[in-house]
Amino acid sequence: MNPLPLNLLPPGADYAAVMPLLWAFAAAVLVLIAEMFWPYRSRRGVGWLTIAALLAIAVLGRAPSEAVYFGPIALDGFSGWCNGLLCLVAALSVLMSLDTLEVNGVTRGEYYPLLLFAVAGGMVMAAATDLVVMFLGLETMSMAVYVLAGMGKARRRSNEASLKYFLLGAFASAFMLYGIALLYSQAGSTDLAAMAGLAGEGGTSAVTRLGAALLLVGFGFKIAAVPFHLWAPDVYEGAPSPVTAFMATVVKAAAFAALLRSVLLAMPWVAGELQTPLWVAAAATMTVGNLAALRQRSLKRMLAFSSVAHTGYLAMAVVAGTSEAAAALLFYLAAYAAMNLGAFAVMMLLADRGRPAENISDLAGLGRARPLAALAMTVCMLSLTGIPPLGGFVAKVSLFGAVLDAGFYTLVVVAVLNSVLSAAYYLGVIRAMYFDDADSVAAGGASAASRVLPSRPALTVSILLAALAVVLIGLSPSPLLGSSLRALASVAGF
Amino acid sequence: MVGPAHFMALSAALFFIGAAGVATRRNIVVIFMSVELMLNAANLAFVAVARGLGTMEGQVIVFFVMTLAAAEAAVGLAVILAMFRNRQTVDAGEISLLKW
Amino acid sequence: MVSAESWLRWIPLLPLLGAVLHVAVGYRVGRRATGVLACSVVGVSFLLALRAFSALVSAPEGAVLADDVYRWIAVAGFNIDVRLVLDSLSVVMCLVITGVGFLIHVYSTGYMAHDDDYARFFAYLNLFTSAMLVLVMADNLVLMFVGWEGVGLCSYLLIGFWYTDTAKASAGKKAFVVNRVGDAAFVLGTFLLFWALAPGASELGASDLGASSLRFADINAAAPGLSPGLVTAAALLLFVGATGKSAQIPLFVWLPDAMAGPTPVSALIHAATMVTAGVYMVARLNGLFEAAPAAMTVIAWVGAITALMAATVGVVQNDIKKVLAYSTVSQLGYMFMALGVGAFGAAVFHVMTHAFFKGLLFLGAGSVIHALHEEQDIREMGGLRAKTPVTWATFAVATLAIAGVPGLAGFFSKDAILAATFAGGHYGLWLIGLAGAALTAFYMTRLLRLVFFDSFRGDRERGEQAHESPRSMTIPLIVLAVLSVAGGYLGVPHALGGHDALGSFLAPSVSSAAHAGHALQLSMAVEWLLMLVSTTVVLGSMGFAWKLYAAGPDADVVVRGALGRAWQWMASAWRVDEAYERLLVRPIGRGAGFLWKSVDLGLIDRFADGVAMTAGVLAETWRRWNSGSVQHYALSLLAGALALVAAVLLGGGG
Amino acid sequence: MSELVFYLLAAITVLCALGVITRPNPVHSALFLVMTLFMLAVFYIILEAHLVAALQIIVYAGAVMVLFLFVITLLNLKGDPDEPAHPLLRIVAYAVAATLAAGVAIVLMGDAGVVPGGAGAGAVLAEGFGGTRALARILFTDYLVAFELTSVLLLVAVVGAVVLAQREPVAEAPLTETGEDA
Repeated sequence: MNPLPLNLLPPGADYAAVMPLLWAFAAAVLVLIAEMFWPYRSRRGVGWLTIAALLAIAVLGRAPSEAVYFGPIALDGFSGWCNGLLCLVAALSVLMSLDTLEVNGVTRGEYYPLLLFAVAGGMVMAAATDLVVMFLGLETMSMAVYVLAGMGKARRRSNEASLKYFLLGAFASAFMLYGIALLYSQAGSTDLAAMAGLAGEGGTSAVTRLGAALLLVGFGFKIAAVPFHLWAPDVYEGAPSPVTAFMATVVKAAAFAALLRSVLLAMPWVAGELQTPLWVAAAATMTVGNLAALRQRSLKRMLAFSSVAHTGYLAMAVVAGTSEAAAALLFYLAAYAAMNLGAFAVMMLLADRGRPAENISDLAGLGRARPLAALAMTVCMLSLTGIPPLGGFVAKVSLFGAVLDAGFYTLVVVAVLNSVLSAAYYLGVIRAMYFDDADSVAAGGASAASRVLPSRPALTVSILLAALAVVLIGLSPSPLLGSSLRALASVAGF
Repeated sequence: MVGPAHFMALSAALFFIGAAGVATRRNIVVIFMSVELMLNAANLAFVAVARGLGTMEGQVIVFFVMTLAAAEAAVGLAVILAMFRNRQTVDAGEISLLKW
Repeated sequence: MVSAESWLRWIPLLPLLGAVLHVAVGYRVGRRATGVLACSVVGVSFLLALRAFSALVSAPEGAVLADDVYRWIAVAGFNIDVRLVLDSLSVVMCLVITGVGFLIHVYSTGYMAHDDDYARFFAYLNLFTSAMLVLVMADNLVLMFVGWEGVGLCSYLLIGFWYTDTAKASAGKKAFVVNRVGDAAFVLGTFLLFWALAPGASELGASDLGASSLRFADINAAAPGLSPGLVTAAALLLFVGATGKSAQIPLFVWLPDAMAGPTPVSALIHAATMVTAGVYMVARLNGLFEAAPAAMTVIAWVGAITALMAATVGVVQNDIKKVLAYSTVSQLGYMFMALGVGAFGAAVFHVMTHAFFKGLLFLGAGSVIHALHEEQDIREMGGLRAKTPVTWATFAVATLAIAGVPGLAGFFSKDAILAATFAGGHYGLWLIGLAGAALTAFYMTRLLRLVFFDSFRGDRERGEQAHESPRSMTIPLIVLAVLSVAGGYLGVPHALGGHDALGSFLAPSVSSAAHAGHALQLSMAVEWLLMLVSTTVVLGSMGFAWKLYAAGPDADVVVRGALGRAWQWMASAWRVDEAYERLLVRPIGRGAGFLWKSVDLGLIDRFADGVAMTAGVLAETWRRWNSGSVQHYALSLLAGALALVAAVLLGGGG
Repeated sequence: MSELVFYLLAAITVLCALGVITRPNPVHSALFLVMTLFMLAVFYIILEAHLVAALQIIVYAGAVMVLFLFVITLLNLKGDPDEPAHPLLRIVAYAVAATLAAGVAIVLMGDAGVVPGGAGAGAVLAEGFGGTRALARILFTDYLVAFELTSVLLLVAVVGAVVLAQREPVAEAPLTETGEDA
């Protein structure tokens, strides 16, 4: 019996690889402690601390020129890029929640540390080169978000959202875990490096495909792909709005980042072996999302279904399986985060004192009452539709173009038709803001124009930042596109 | 002769029994128990594979899954509790404010 | 050949700047400043366009001014540049957009003077001008799409500018939905070209150009080398996009409804500029379309049939703006017919003259509506000649021009199209074109007579209050009237001793090498004969209408074939009229009524409703899927897992 | 191990699992779950996973299940029979799950050697396989990151559970939500 080795580090481990994660967890713990001692009245200070921490991690989480590893954690261009995206988007979502937590029923300060834990979990997902570590990162993030969704404790809708998300999330996680077990049985390891070798001569074994299928069930749930999407509208609607904004952007981005590294890059055979089901799922996801969104009166729920539809577009990159498509996916995630956060922020702006306003009709008259916010909302909606020259347009062009390049013409046609369809509800929002003023006042509705909206400076700033990002990404996409290409090129073995 | 494949098959049976439980039960506590059953089925698969391969990685993963299950139980039961405070029910059929 | 001119960017940027300023400070600076700002940015753009024009005129043939602003999208293998280009084709469009646009801006300062949302209106109008300029100055399809979507959006916003009731809301919606269908085709066509021109896509006859940039020059150059099926498919998809924006069969239905917007908008967007975007796009991509003869045939016939059908419909309309709307659809049909037979220069010539006289007609109609306090029914008008002399005179000039009376702009451009059609051997198309011309002359004469002549038939009080519009409105009318006469002399055909100055100026931009040879090879005598025929038909038609509508709107009853004493009396009074009546008017009146009812309202509306309803039912089904029950969701997830597992176990294995 | 013993134990396990999802009384379900977990511990011992078997009983069947029972009694769910779901839903769900189970089991059992060890005895085991020392060695070297990550996971769970389960210190009336229950 040998004694345990004194040096517990895995061979070739470089602490630099885990430093971003350590900073993130340290920040979460720090904010957790700070929150306990912070005077209740000035809780916003914790929020500012959180933003500062996120910005610092975004800087500290950048990748060195040469990829470094610490066991199953890689700090390469890809994880560095994702760190930046997750932290910046999360920082923006915190900025817009500073003024809006109370009105959305969130009274406890643990919101901030839990959000940081979720971001840290997402960073683990993007950096993990081992399925088990990726899974644990996913669970860390999910666990935090289950709680965040339920933080409007006094509100039954928030309770319900939390419960549904938790039950179905745990259900889907079990599928993912079982899939990992099956893949482990074939590869003899859960290391991603071993997964690429699963496609021997004569294709993959049935158990391998089964494992990949179950793994994709889990991912399908997290990214809200049809038919695993049903939770998303309910949870998005019920969760407090700042949390919904966080879920629709950061959580989605982290899930896609993990999907990229763990499936698209590590198991290139998946795109081939599961091509037909993935194709059908992508097409169904965008179609179902768009069709269901057409009928929504609640802005929040409409945005939830729109998020499902965008998952469908993004899933096309997984079908295509090329590095261009993957790079376009990363770019799309960034553009989508900006425009979606902007839309949620404007929705939160509508909240009265003590009452969130979440219906499309609540937007009536915003064009007159708050011209700049309405303009920002217009920019976001047009970008979501894919109208040039905004970020969403460039994202769609590069993504659709890459998918086309991979030879999936019919899928691109479906996607284009869906984009056309989606315009109907996105422009409905614009119409509500500019045209429905008179109607709504006549009907006795409380339009934005007639209500006194409290001033929310941080929220206003975040709206402008989001809209500005959408425009800038659209007008000058080259730096971001280039960086996403470099991020992918850096992943070892791709 | 009984080998790891038999245990894997058993784990599959347990896994989908749990899955059926999630889809059919209305008591959310029981739904949650069904999820626990599914996690345990996955654990059995990991242990069986570890036996078949002769390496212990699978057993280590089971250790993590148990931790996860404990964490999930803590959060899940808290979620149920928070829900119960406001609604006085654990019937999944009655929990549908959010729909369409 | 290509000279870099970095000031070109200011042509679209100035109106954009204007739009931004209106949004930012428009509500604070007052109406006068807003109006001056809105007009001056477009005016300066016009001056810049003039400068470009003079540079191009003095430069050797085929010169191009280009402004490389920056590289917009660069992903592996394909580059999209923001690059503005002015050649002889786009500079003509630019001059029309900024010139007519400037006049309409000036007119709007008077027309919209009492509107609450003055600044918002001018913000949209300036934004529109900017987008339209991007559309025509773009050097590649993607940048053109920026303008394409921009003008569509502004059109949508402006149609719905006066949202007061749900009926008007549906007009905006209709325009929007129909345009999106066209846009989808445009995008698909673009993607098809992108894929065909992408590096490495050599199968299916696609050519390898190194870098796919979707530049028009590259597309036109590469098109003959691509497989015919591919080119035809791309051309047809782009053409469907054009039918949406330019209101052709089958996507024309939105344009008449779009008249719900303010009248200057109808003049600028729905007559002079935006609706010609489709024509411009086809002319811009002449190399691609030339390489797809089948697509060209489709374009020619769609254009011709649209021209005829819309003209018949125009005969039975009673809303002054609707008559003009159908007339616009019909004139656009002529342009597409010209494109279809390869007469790109003639099409662009007609775009230009049409912008002058149709813009003038709409502005005149606006002036009439203004004078009569929002009355639009021509049966309630009449005798306005005395009350609004300037409007009357200019409107009359425009009517003569559009009808094709010799000496005015419309004559030359329409004649160029008909001659080209005949020269190409498309005698059927030529006949249809001629019939359309006759109808156009008919309904325009009817309009002119019912509005300005005889006695006022409407509400007496209204009639007495009728007054000429302010000078801000009449001066643009006069300028446009001058242009409606003079514009034609840019393209006087050789047969009449002219030099077809515009045609030869445009030639380097719109005729590909293959086509340059056989443009208009008609003998002088044949050309003279054709002109004589069309002139006779037009004048006859006008005279007939003039006489028929001496009876005022009651003549409509005759036209629609409702037999009555009036008809009997007319039939006996003018024997010639009777013959026309039996052979032409009644069938056409009926046909027009039939078309108007069954095609526009019945069939297409029902089709649209059907699509909307199907989508609605589907949407409802998907929505219901979200029953709210955790168990249903879990079951759905389980079923999805089953589907996925079945797919990999049964379907996979490969 | 003889097939007879395996199939007997497996049958008992499956029956217990079915008990979890079919018994109307949640307390019965919980007890059946405990039974299932015990049976799994037995299988772990058969599969030479001794430490895991011990943890299964101590952590799982012990701690986690006590938490479950605690909540059931706290919410006073005892004797509160679960109204069964819609029969059609149940039939469909059972059918789908059974199909999936059968399909996966057939694939796992079917091709020889698909699962390592297959129907054979499995690999030759090193000394100390399944013991604490061997497990700890992997846990603290190769899986160090994962191990640390679980600590974070537990921290998040603790914070989350406190946030959700703790009564608010200041009793506040539930905020009114427009449209609730509408």
